Order: sequence, then C-alpha cells, then structure tokens
Amino acid sequence: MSVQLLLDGVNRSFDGFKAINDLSLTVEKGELRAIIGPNGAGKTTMMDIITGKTRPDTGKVLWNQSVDLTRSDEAGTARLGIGRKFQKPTVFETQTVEDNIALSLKEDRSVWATLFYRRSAEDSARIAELLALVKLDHVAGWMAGDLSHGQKQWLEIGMLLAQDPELLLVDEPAAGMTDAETMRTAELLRQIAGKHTVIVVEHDMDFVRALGCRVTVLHQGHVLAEGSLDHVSANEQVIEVYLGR
Amino acid sequence: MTRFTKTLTGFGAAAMLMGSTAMAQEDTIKIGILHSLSGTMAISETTLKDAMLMLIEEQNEAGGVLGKTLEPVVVDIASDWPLANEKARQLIEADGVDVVFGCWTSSCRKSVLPVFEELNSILFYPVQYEGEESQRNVFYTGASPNQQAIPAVDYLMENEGVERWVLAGTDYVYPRTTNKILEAYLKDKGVAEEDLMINYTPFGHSDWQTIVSDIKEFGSAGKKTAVVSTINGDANVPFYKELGNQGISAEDIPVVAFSVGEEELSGLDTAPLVGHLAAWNYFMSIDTPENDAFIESWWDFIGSEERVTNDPMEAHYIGFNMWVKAVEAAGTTDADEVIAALPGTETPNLTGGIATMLPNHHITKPVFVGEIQDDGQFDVVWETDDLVPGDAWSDYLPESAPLISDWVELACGNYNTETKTCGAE
Amino acid sequence: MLSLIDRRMGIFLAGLFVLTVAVPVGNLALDGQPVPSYIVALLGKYLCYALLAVALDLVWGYCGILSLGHGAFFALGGYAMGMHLMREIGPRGVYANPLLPDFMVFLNWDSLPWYWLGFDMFGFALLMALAVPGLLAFVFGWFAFRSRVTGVYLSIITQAMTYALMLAFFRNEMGFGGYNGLTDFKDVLGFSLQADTTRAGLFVLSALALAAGLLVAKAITSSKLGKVLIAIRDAESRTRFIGYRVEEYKLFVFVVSAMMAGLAGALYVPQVGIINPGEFSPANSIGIVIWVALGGRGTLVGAAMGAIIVGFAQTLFTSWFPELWLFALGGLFVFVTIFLPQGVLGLIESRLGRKPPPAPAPEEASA
Amino acid sequence: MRLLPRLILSIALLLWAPFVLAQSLEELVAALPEGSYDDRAAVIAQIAATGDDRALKVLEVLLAGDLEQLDSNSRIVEIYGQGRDDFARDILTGEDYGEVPSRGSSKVRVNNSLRRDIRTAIGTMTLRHPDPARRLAAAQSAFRSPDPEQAELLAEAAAAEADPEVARALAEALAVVTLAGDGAAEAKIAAISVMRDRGDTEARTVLSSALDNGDPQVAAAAEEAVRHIEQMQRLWGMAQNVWFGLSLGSVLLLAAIGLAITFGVMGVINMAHGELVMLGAYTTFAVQEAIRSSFPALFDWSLLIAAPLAFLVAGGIGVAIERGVVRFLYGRPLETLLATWGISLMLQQLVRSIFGPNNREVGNPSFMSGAFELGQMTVTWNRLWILVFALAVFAVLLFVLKKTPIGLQMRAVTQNRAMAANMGIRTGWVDAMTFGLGAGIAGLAGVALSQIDNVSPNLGQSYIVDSFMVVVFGGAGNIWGTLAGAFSLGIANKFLEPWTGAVLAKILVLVFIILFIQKRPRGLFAVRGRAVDA
Repeated sequence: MSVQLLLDGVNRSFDGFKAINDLSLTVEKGELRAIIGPNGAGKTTMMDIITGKTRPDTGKVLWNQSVDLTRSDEAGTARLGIGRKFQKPTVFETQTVEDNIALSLKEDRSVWATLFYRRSAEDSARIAELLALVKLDHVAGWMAGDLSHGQKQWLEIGMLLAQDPELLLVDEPAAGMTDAETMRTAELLRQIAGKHTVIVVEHDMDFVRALGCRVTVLHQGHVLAEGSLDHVSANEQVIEVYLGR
Repeated sequence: MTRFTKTLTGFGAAAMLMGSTAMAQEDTIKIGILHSLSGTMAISETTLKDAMLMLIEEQNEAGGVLGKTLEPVVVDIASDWPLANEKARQLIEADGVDVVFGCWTSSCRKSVLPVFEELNSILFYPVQYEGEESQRNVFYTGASPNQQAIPAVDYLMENEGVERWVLAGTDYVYPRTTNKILEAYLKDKGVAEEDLMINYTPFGHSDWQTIVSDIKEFGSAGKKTAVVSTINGDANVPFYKELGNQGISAEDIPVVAFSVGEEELSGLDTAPLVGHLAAWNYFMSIDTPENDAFIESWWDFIGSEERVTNDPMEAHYIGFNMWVKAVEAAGTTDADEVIAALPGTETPNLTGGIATMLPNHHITKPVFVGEIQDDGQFDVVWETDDLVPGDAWSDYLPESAPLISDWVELACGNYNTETKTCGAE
Repeated sequence: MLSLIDRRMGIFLAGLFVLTVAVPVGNLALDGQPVPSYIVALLGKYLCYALLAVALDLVWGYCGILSLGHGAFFALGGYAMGMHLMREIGPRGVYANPLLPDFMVFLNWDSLPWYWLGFDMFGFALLMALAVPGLLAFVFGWFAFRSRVTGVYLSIITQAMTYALMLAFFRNEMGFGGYNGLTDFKDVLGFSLQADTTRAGLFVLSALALAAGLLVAKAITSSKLGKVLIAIRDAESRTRFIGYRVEEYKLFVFVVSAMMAGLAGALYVPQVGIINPGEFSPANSIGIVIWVALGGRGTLVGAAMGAIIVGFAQTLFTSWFPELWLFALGGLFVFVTIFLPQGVLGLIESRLGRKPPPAPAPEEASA
Repeated sequence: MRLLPRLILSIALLLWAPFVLAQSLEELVAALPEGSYDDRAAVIAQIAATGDDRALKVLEVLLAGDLEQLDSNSRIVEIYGQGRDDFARDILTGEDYGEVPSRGSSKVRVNNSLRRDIRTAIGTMTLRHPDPARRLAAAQSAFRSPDPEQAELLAEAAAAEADPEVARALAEALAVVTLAGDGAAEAKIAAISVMRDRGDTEARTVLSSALDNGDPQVAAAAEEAVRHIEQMQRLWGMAQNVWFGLSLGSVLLLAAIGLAITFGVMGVINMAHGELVMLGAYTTFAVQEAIRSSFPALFDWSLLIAAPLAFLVAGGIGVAIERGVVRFLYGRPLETLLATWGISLMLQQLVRSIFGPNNREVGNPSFMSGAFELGQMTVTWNRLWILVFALAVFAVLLFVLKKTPIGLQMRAVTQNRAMAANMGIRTGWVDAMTFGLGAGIAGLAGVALSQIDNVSPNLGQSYIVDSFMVVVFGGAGNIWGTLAGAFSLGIANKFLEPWTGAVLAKILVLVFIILFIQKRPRGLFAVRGRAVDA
C-alpha cells in the first residue's frame, strides 16, 4: 500500500487565529479514515487546504507522494481525483437529478469540450448505474431542489462517485439523517473504500463506530490522537477535550 | 391569442391612435413642444414648455392663427437624445404638428436635425449655442457666440481693464467652441499665453474647492483678472457657493457667465455674488412696457410672483411671434412657404428693440451685460448701442471663417466664399 | 438547430417573422402606408434593445453575473458603427473636410487620430463593433473572475466601469465628439439613412440579428455548457469542486454576451442617428437589467419581450402623460417585482398553464 | 461703448469741474444719477473730498446699492425695508417718504470699478474711525488699492493705532505704498520684510513687482522673500489638498453612510437612496421657507430645526418603503434593486410635481458662510461644519448599532434572521427600523448637501453611484470601512485633481476601485470567513 495523501507540518491562521497548527497526517491508498474533533478543531479548514480552496501558510501537502496540492485550486484538485462532499448538502437545485450526475461525470472539463459535448451511450449507462447505486433512479427526472434532505446527501455522494475520484472527502454525511439512512450511508462508504480512499469527518460516534475504521482526533488544528475508535476514546486528553468530561 | 400578437396589436393600436390624432379636427394648427420634463435638463427646459403653453394660450385668446386655434402637443424627451429623435419623428409624422419649438442642448438639436430635414418641418431653437451650424429647417432664436461672448469680453477689457483671463467651462461643445473663439479673439487683442487659464469640468461638477482656489491663485498675479464662465446650468450653484465662501468678490475677480440667468440664480443666495456678471440678450430687470406685460402674464399663467423670466423664454417669445407673422404672411402653415416667409420677418423683442430673422436663420439681438444683484436679478451695466446680427459661422475659427449662410440668395447654409461652393459640391 | 426551438421560442420567432414581413410591406408596398415610418423606426429601435436584453439575460439569467455595465458594451458597439458613419459622411460635412469629422474640424484637430483609421471600411467597423466590446469584456472579466469577485461587488465594479467610460467619452480630448457624441450621419453603405427603404432594411436586419442572437443564446444555454453555467449560478463552489474552472466559463459567456450587446449597439446607431456618452450612463445599464427582470429572467424570450414592453411603455407614457409618466414607469417596476417575480413571461405561461421558467436561485447578489 | 458722446461728456465734465468743486454735498448728491459711470466716479471723488460728515453715509448706502432716485420728486433716497414693499428716506435730510412702488424709483447704478473707488474713498474716510473693525477694513482696502498720496495719512494712522491687528494691517498697507512709491532703500527693505511676514499670495504679488527694483539690495531682499513665501506656500498647498480631500470625503461619507446600512448591513440594493438624500435637502428648503416667511429671526437655527425633521421625513418614507415593498423581497436582493429603482423614479417625479423642476434656494446660515484663514490656507466654514456633522452622524450611528438594544437586535437579525426570530425579536419591526435608520441618515445627509449643492430633483442621482462605490470599496457591512473608504477616495481624488484635472481624476479613482476590488474582492474591511460558502 502506498501513501495517497500526506500533510506535513501544515500551518494556517486567519487574522491571528491559528486554525491549523503544525498538522501532519498520512492516509494510505484505499483507506477509510474518520476524522473527529470538537467544533473549531480545524476539520473544515483541513479539507479546504487539501482541496486547494485555502493555501497553507507553511507546510507541504503531497498527493501520491509527488503532486504538491498547495499549488492547485479546487478545480485542479478535483481533476487530480479528489472529490469533496460538503456538510450541508449542495446540489444543483434547479436541475434534474440526472443532470446533476451528468454534470459530475468524469469528462473533459474545458469550455469548448463542454460546449460541443454530446452524451454517449456509455455515459447514459454510467449515469443509470450511479442513480441506481444511490437509489435515486426513480426520481431521475425531478428537480434536485425537490429532493428530501437525505436524498440530497445521497445525490451528492452520487455526484462524487460520478467523478470517480481516488480520494473522497466526506464532511458529516450523517448530519440530519434518520438512523436508517445513517446506517445505509456508513454501509455505502464501506463499499466505496478500497476502490477509493475515503476521509470522513464526523461528530456522530455511532456512525464512526459503524464505519469501523482508523480514527484521527483533531484538536486546535493539531492531531491529538490516532488509532481505532476504542483506542482513541481511551486516551485521556481526548476524553478531556472532546468527549468533554 | 398569443402574447406576441397582443404586443403587435398594441403597436397597431398605438399607430392608429397617433395617426388618428393627426387626422383629427382640421380647424386646429398643432404646435410641437419638445423639451425635457424629466432627467438632468428638466431644470432648465420645463420653464420653456410652460412659456410656450402661455404664448399659445394668449395667441388663441387673440383669435389664433389663420382663424384656427393653436393646439400644443407636449412630449417629454427625458434628457435622452436618442429619445428626442424618436419624439421629433412622432410629433411631425404621427401627431402632424406644423412647427416644433424645443431642445436646449446642442446634442438634442443635433439628434433631431435629420428628422426635420427628412420630414421637412420647422424647429425653433431658443438657446444660446456655439454656432457653426445653419440648417434650412431650423431657426436659431438664441444667441450665437458673437452675440454674447465677444461683447462681454469687450466690456471687461474696456470697463474693468481686465488683462488676465480664466476661461472655465463644462466640458462640452458649447464651452469648447466659445472658448476657442475667445482664445483666438483675446490673442488678437494681444493677451499673452500665460495670461490665459482654460479649465474644463464634467457635467454637474459639484466639488469646486480646488478649481476656485486655483482661480484665486491665478488671479493674484498682479494683473486684473476675470473669469469667463461657460459652466453649464447645474454645476453653477455649487460653483458660486464656493466662490462666495472662499471670499472671491466681484471687485477682485469678476466672473462673467454665459449660461447663468435668473433661473439659475433662483437656486442661490446671491448676496455674496453681487457684482458678478452675465451676458445675455434679455434680462428680467429690463424696464420696458413689453417686458412688464410679459412678466405680468407669466406670473398670472404660472400662478406665482416668485417665478422669474429669462433669456431663452424671450427667445421662444420672439420665435413664436415670428412664426405667427410668417404663417399669416404665407397664408398657410406649409413648411416650405413658412421657411421662405420667415427671413426678414420682424417682431418686437422684450427689451424695446426689433428682432429680425436673418437669411442665415439667426436673429438680430441686443447684447446686455448685467451685474448680479442681491435680489437675484441682474442690473444692466452695459449694452450694445444697436442690434447685433447673429453669425452662424465664427470669423475667429480658421475653418469656419470663409463660410457664410444665406438661405434666401444662395439657398445654402455653409457657402464657402473662397471656393464659391455650397459645402462639398 | 431545430432542436433549439422550444414552444416558447417558436411562438416568439414566428411572431418576429410575421413582423419582419408585415412591417416593411405595410410601410413600403401597401399604399396609404398602414405602417407609418415612425413605427418602423420605433420597432427597429426596440429590436436592438431586445437583442441587448437577451445578451444580458445570457450572463445574468444563466450564469448569475449581474452586470450593471452592459450599456458600456452596447455603446462601444454603437460608437464603432458611429465612427464608420462619420467617416462615410466624407466631404459632405459642413466644412467639406474630406477626412475629419466636423467636430474635429472646429476643435482644430489637424489630423485623424490613429484609432479612427480603418473605420472608413464598413467590414472593419462591424468587426470592431464586436471585437472592442469583446476585448473589454475579456480583459475586465479575466481580472474580475480570476480574483473571484462575485455578487454585488462584481455588479458595482461593472457599474464603475461604465461610469468611468461615460466620463472618459465626455472628454473632448478623447476624440469621440464629447457630450454631443457622433451625429449628422448621412448614409450607410451608400443608402441614405433618411430613406424609408433603408429604415425598413435596418429594421429587418435588427429582426434577423435578434433571431440569431436568441438562437445562439439558446444553443449555448441548452448545451452541457449551459448546464454548467446554471450550476455556477446556483452553487458556484460546488461546481469548482466537481472540477470545472468557473472563471473560464464565466469569461466565455461574458465575452459572448458583450459581443452580442456590441452588435445591438451597431444596429441601433444608424436607426436613431446619434450615439453619445449618455448611453454609458449607469442608469441606462440598470434599465437593461429591468427589462430582463420584467420580461422574465433566465428565459431569453422573456428578456426580449421585457425590452420591447418597457420601450413601448416609455414611448406611450412620454406622450400620453409627459408630466407624470415616471410615476407610471416606476409603478410598473414596483408592481412587477412584487407581483410577478417570474416576470411577464412567467405570468403568461402560468396563465396558459405551462410550467414557469425555473426560478433562478436568488442569492448571488448578497454581499 | 459709444465713444464720441463719451468724449464730449468728459470734456464737458472738465469744463464744468471748477464749479463742481465749489458745489455743496447736496448738489453733488443730486448730480449722482446723471451721466456715465466715469462721470459718477468723478462725483464720488468730490463727495469724498467734501469732508462733510454725511458723505460717508451717502457712499456706504451707494455701495450697498440702496441709493435710488424717486421718480416722483427726483429726490435721492435710501431704500430700506423688505422685498416688494420698499420704503424711502431722504439720504441727506433723513426725511421719510414712506412706501414706494416697486418700479417707482430708479437705482443709482454702480459697477465693480465704482464699487472699488467707493470702498477706497470710504477707506480713507474711516482710517480714524472709532470702530476698530471699520479701521481694519479701511487698512485692508488701502492695502488692496495702494495710493502713494496716502503714505503719510497711513503713517499717522499707524502711529496712532492702538489695536494690534489694525496696526499690523496698517503697517502692511504702508509697506505696499512704500514699495509702490520711490522711497529710500532701507524703507523698502523694511517694507519687504513686512510683506515676507504676511507671506500670502497678495504679499508675493507685491514683492514680485519689487523684484526689478533698481537697488540691488532691495531686489535681493525681495527675491529672498519671494522664495521664502513660495516655499511656505508649497507646504500649505499640501495641507490645502488634504483639507479638500477630507472635505470631499466627508461629503462622500454623508452620502454613503445611510447606504452602508440599507445596502451594506441589510443587503438591499437601495437605488432610492439618493432620493432619500434629496428629500432631506427639500425638507431643509421647506423649513427655511417657513422660517423666512414667519420668523426670520430663527434663520440661523434653520439647519438645526431641519435636521431632525429631515431625519423623520426620510426615515418615515424609508419605513414606508420597507413595509410596503422591500419586505416582500428579502432573499431576492436583485429584485430590491428593481423595485427601489422604480421608487426612486417616482420620488423624483413626486418632488418635481410638488416643488417644481428647478433649483430651490437653500441659504447658508451665518455660521456656515464665509471662510477663515488657517495659516496660508482658506477653510470655508460650511465645509468645516459638514465635516464635523459627518463625523458626528457617524459616531451616533456607531453608538446606536453597538450600544443600544435596537442596534443589538439589528445586528442579530442581519446575522441570523431565523435565530433572532426564535429569540422573540420582532424581525419585521427591526427590519423596518433598520431601513428607517438608514433612510433617516440619508435625510440628514441631504440637510448638509443642501448647503453646497443644488437642491433639485436630480440631487440624488448625482450621488447614488459614488455612494455605492464608497460602500463597496470600504467593504459592505462594515461601517468603519465606509468611513475609511470615503476619506481615502476623497483625498486620492483631491491629490490627483491638480495633476490630471477633475474629470480624469474621477476616472482614475474609478479604475483604482475596480483594480482594488480584484485585490480584495470583499472590499477594504472585508469580513474573512473560512467556512466553505456552498
């Protein structure tokens, strides 16, 4: 197994406030990794840095041990194969579920290519397959805006998969889901892992447990502990700052 | 029916409506009034619209023209010159007016000109302008530069011994041309380059601190200095307020303005401005029976003794009376006949003289220099002995010096006396 | 091609076609002129406005770029054409100067400024009418979109752009005729601008240009690129994270739209016979936004209708109640915004029981 | 002017002169209205020469333009009283002739050159006047029109003068006379140093005339003094520019600050903002009209009375706009642009229909007119007060937003409407109040702007664009940003203007704003967020 993503001594501060503080993190290819931590631990900022939305002040972020992610923007990282799912589900509300997926398909993203794009048979097939996977095939023609919260979450995951990324960054997928949905989501993520590398940021302990994967605890922009869930939840400091007793 | 056909029929309706009014009762003569009633120029032009309505009303009381009653058709060109073009076409073609009184800015005139040419109608243009134009269908009842700028400058040189000049104006064609002419004229009179300061400001310029202090600076060089202002109406109030506050009194640096009349002053406390000058062909304060009568009826019409009269209103007064005379002379409102009849027409102006329409479609005017009084009026301190004929082409601009305009003899607005040709024939 | 013509577009184009045939015929062929030249000129003008509105709808309705400076592109196109018409006057100017336009002569320009060269060729002028606005849009957009200026901030700097251009064109030193702009045009390609035939011809051209503009816009918006644009409008950063370079897409559509506006301006000028810096005034650009919103944002056809309706309303109001027409116009705007959020088209279609156009996500302007 | 008749007249005058000299003040005064301005100048000189103590009064009245001749009995009278109802009293006997019809008397005309003569004459007569203010005026007029004849007169006056200020003025006047006349080199060098200390442009003018003096010493001294003065004035020039910039900035601030709330804080693209400013200005006008007609005594208080009214009028209309229109449009900011634009059109037309399309006169109360010299730079009172006013408004606004419960609620609502609502804040009411506050402040701006600009229906249009520029440049939603934005733009503009001229300066500032926004897409004082804005 080789290293998919490597953060080394990354620092980032906003107007004096240190959001990320000497953060180092390694994620193996195909790994499923959960990141937990209290609010303001720097989880979102970390995602922003990985996806090139935010530039670190210092430190390096390596992709497949070679590509320096700090030099590329969101679109760039996305094209490298990093997909990101937001905490608040964001889909293209005024377009159909099908179009949402179609837009996300791994295709040439240049202006001209899109202008003259014609949908091929295999594209259609792939779309159908993805819709089935995220269980939205029956609403393919709906406006995405008309979907339920959970459905939007799924659609977004579907869009992620459509890009067929090497790495998925998933931000609190279980937020606002029913228990059933939550479990199904965990299930889905476990399926995906292996083929793809997956990093999940989550609060919901049951969900993390359901993922049954390696856990990294973030605190004040710094890695506090790492290991299995039981391991980290045994850690004094973690209990101190996070589990808050 | 689809929304589209709705729109189409809408147009049809409008067309008919406009057409029908045109076809309406033939015992009236329609007069178009083409002024801005909204937008930036409304400040100046609305008064002219009212003045026209008053004149028409009076004429009707006096029995109309050719036994027909006059019917004003008012439109708003909203200080939007392409719209002016559209409106001119509508007045002539759809409403079927026989003559149009209107426009204030040169751009308005320029934009409607082709319409009058094409549809062969008549426009009376009542505002002092830069000259350099003479068109068959247009009659210029305002002053051309030789009827305003040059006499005023002469006055300052003779009576105030001015040797140093600031030419301050709004950056558009009237000030540009006037200042070009004055520059040439002053240099003729031996004014040195360093004794001339020329400054242009945008429309509605409201922050005059820097420029006024520059003028103050320029004026403190030992020689008697005066400011010749071609600043456009709206920017004048802040300009004079700044002058007053920075304590530039007329005794130190008199300002002579060509675009400031009673109307503009009515927006000002003139106490600090007493003694500053303006050159016009009419002042409300001029004491003649005609003027008294005019002012009285204006006050009655507008219903307020606060309202003032000004030079462009007199221009409309003259233009309107001339048109009436010409129509009665021609016995018809047909454009060609009236255009032929107009040159040579004489009608009393409000300052005790007689205005004559010249072959170049400009008129003869007296020139007055007035000093601002604390009551917002002007007090005439100087006037030409006799009437000055309006000159379409300035003798002080190299290109236009050889040109003359004569629609009677030469039927040409820009006859070149050197090449003996009309325009580029 | 045909695939582009949905019901809405079809009806509009059909109507436009009827107009394109009926008006010239009624004006030229039939005796008694059932359609007076006045109406021809008027309609020609409206069609230019309509094309301009379509151009704005393309960027605003579909990509969420609210340009408060589209009047600038329109005016630049107009100036390019105006410069050609100026040159075409040739020695027929009042000073009979074969080279210099009148305003240059009496302001003592001794020679033609370099940027006036070439405009004696119609083709070149037409090219410039597209290229200049396009170039401005490209430079402006390249900066603005790359540095991710969005929402109100973008709107306001587009306004700053057109305002600055207005002030610049007011200056006589610029050599574009200052406040008066360019006027006294005589003819275009040898056809007198005062002839009914020329006017009818220009009207037909405007109609064709509008149709073409609509189809191009439709082609763009119904392609996958169009979907990307809508995606950008509704969730910009999501679109980035999927891997689209948002700035490139914005730039593309902004430039296309600017060129469309330029074309509209180029057709407008010969019909109204004047182009002056007033066209750059921020108020005019706001006017365009209002046409689009009133007609129905994000519907192309609606935008075109909005322009025609407002233009027509202005024409009628200014002659019916010249003193008070601003009340009527202002009232109209307020009424439409509150009671017809989908614009007139939205109203009509919901009346006819058709699905209203997808409501654009509201938020792109909040700071 | 008519040359021949003028010639004849002046000849006649010459022949006539000896008798004239013998004439009494009565005859001279009676002769005033006749002849040309030149003749009148001669008569005035003689009036001044009579030494009659009534002469001063005559000249002062003449200077004020109140000297007229009754058509009825051709007496020369002083006109006093208000506007249309004029009263006349005999200028010499003081006998009152009661009311005169508006065109029942004809004015004794004076033009600028006459005014100068009269002022000089009065000057010489009042050099020893008991009132120091009058003596000062006299000294200054002597300075402006130096006359070697007056040398010893001035010297005596200076010697006798007690008041230091007047003494200095007299010394300066004397210095000018000395430099103009042909006195000893020492005297001139002394005079030069006096001018050097005065150090203003007039002084420099006087000195530059002394540059080509025969005596090298004098010339050298003059040259040194001129150099000194010019150096000083360069420095003062900078100061002046800063001041102009601040003053322009204060105007921008006033115009923009209301918008900083309605647009910056509430996110309403309030195109009617300019018209709210205009309403403030018209309120001021209305108040002044009322005061003029009813209690003129209160005129100097007019602005203080107008300010709260303007706030209420504009604020009230603001609330009406918010309740009537804007509130249906929250979350649709672009629609607010549309609707408020419509409203602005209607407000313009409304004002045009009520007050008419032309400018209305709003006078400056005495404390806002004129200027004072700060070193070598002129500071006009109205601009100074406007600056103070702008800062005061800003401070109050800041206080309201930060320290009052309503301010707290406003911030709460704008930050999280739903949450605020849940906490029992009547969001609708708060919205109305917030919008009303912004509108009211716009009204206050109108009161100030009425002092320096047109009061016309277009007033608003001329400020709306600038206002938006300022708010956006400063960073929407940040009041401090608006402050910084206004002043930096103002000063930038004023430093550019001398080099580029007004138009280009403005263009450059706009271009600068465009480029600046590239650098900081959220304005000067941007609120930086780190969450993904999906």
